[in-house]
Amino acid sequence: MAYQIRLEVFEGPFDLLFHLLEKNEVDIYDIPIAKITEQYLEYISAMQMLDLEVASEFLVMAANLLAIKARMLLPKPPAEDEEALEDSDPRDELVEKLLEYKKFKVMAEFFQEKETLMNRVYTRPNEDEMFYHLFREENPLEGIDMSTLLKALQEVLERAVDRDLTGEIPRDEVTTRDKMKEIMRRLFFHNRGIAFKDLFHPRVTKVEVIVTFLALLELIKLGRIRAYQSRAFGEIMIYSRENDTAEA
Amino acid sequence: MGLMFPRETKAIIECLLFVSKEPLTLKVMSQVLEMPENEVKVLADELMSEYNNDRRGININLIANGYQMCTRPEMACHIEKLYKPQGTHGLSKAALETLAIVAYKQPITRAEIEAIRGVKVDSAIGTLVEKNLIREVGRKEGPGRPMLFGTTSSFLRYFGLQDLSQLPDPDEFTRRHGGSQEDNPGEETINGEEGEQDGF
Amino acid sequence: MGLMFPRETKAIIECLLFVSKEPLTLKVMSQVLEMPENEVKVLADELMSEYNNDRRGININLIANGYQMCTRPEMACHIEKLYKPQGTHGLSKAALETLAIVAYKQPITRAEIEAIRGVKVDSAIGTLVEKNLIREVGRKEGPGRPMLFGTTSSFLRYFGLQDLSQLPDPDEFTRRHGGSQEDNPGEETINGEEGEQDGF
Repeated sequence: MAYQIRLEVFEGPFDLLFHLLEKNEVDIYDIPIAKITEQYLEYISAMQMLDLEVASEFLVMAANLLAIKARMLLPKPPAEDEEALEDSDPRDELVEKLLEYKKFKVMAEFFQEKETLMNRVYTRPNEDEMFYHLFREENPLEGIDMSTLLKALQEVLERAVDRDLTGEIPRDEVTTRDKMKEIMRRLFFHNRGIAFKDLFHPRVTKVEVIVTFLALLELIKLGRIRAYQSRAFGEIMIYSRENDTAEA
Repeated sequence: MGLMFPRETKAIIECLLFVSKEPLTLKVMSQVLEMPENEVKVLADELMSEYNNDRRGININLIANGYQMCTRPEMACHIEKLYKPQGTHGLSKAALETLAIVAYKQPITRAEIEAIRGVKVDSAIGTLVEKNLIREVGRKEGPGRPMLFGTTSSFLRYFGLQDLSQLPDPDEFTRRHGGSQEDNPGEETINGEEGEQDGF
Repeated sequence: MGLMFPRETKAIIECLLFVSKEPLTLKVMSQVLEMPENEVKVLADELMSEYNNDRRGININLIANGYQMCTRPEMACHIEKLYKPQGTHGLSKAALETLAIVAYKQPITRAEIEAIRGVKVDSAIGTLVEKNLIREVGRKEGPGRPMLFGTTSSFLRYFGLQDLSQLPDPDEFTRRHGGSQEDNPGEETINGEEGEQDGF
């Protein structure tokens, strides 16, 4: 390309027309249609020269402008009816559309200002998870003694139904090791701890209760879990120490 | 609870605003506080003016019919030193113009928007719907029953508006801003306190 | 910047603490503010005592060598009201039946539930797991080692049960409520306060 043209990008034919009106500093109510049409067509041909695709809307507007220009050149009708003459200015429809468009073009600036302002305003980066630690039902005390734990065990045993007596599907022996794994896995999904008695379902077998209890003792000994009781005979909560974070 | 202990209740409101992700409506606060909305409003408004009249780092703004704690706009440069700016690119001119038309003319069809802008608006509408700033609000009676678009509550939040009635009067705004580029000086407020809209 | 404008600097510190999820150290703040650490410390400590001496909803605490905005501990119950899961409204009949079977027969496999209900229960199980009412509690020994399902502690919470032993005895319950409708016209309450379980 031998010469360079700085082509501005226009949102559409109205946008381009406004640009031309401003550049020529003309009154929108008295558009010098011949001059503006000429410049409009120049712009379009510049686009075509640069092999830019000219959207059909721009071409439709070009045709409109030419039509208006042609009508402006026609001899004026006899001046007997002044009002009819006023009304029939071929530019009226275009002007009306331009004014309507301009309203929103300006209001777009309002939204842009607000957008810029809000981009500089920050809110607190809250996430649901940030508050879950507040929701512990209990406010447990550390250092639970073995006798309370044993008492809780007795309670569970009393509730337990020995499945062997019911003659249902025989269950394989549970090993302490499996139970330890299961407890740790359950605790992994329960940051807020599990109630001791929730470790047992109502139809638990005696063997399973004992194995669970042994598994708990083993895990406490290994320092992998903590047990809390907020008050005597209160709920005993089991927490994983592996979830421990910098919680103060 | 309630007006008997206004100070403690205001502390609770402060705390709720602090932990909330979105603007908190009076309705939600009155449920949490188990207090009538009008009493909550008195205290929330008091808290808001305490915050906003004091040139603090945090403001409370009325956005999308709710109260929200936000940083004061002038603080942005400091926050951005702490966090890398997330590269918030604003909306394109086409999207802003389309949005302005939807905001003022809602409910409106695609064809009606195109008639005003003089160009196709498919991609602008796509962007705005995707960003949840506008949405389909119904169908227009008549041939083809075209979709009608309106703005969302995210739209209010995105632009920090309290509700649609806060949109400036176009003629007024045009008179002040149109053509001539005189800025309105003074401090930026989003909105809130004395109900005056400096920013417009 | 700095001690010449202590008020504005304190506002910046306030704003930085507000947007930060982690405790902010003096080092970081002094970098942002471009001020010596000891000067930042004076202002941060002032701000902290303003917050903490006033029984407000928000406190500033020293945690891990940094300053952090936190809610006052007594506020936890209110925050919980704001953030607590909304509960499960409208479990389908299929989901409800499946839930009842799991509650009374746990741990139980999908195939066993299907044997009882006589239909596929995949989607009901999906719903219940998603709503955190049941979960996998282990694997059954035997071919395919199928998953075993049991109820969760959320399940207990939703039904206002202390533990599973509080589940009413099915025979007892049937005698009182089943078949004849006299006891319980219309609305079925499973247990707990009436009305609460309408949706189930």
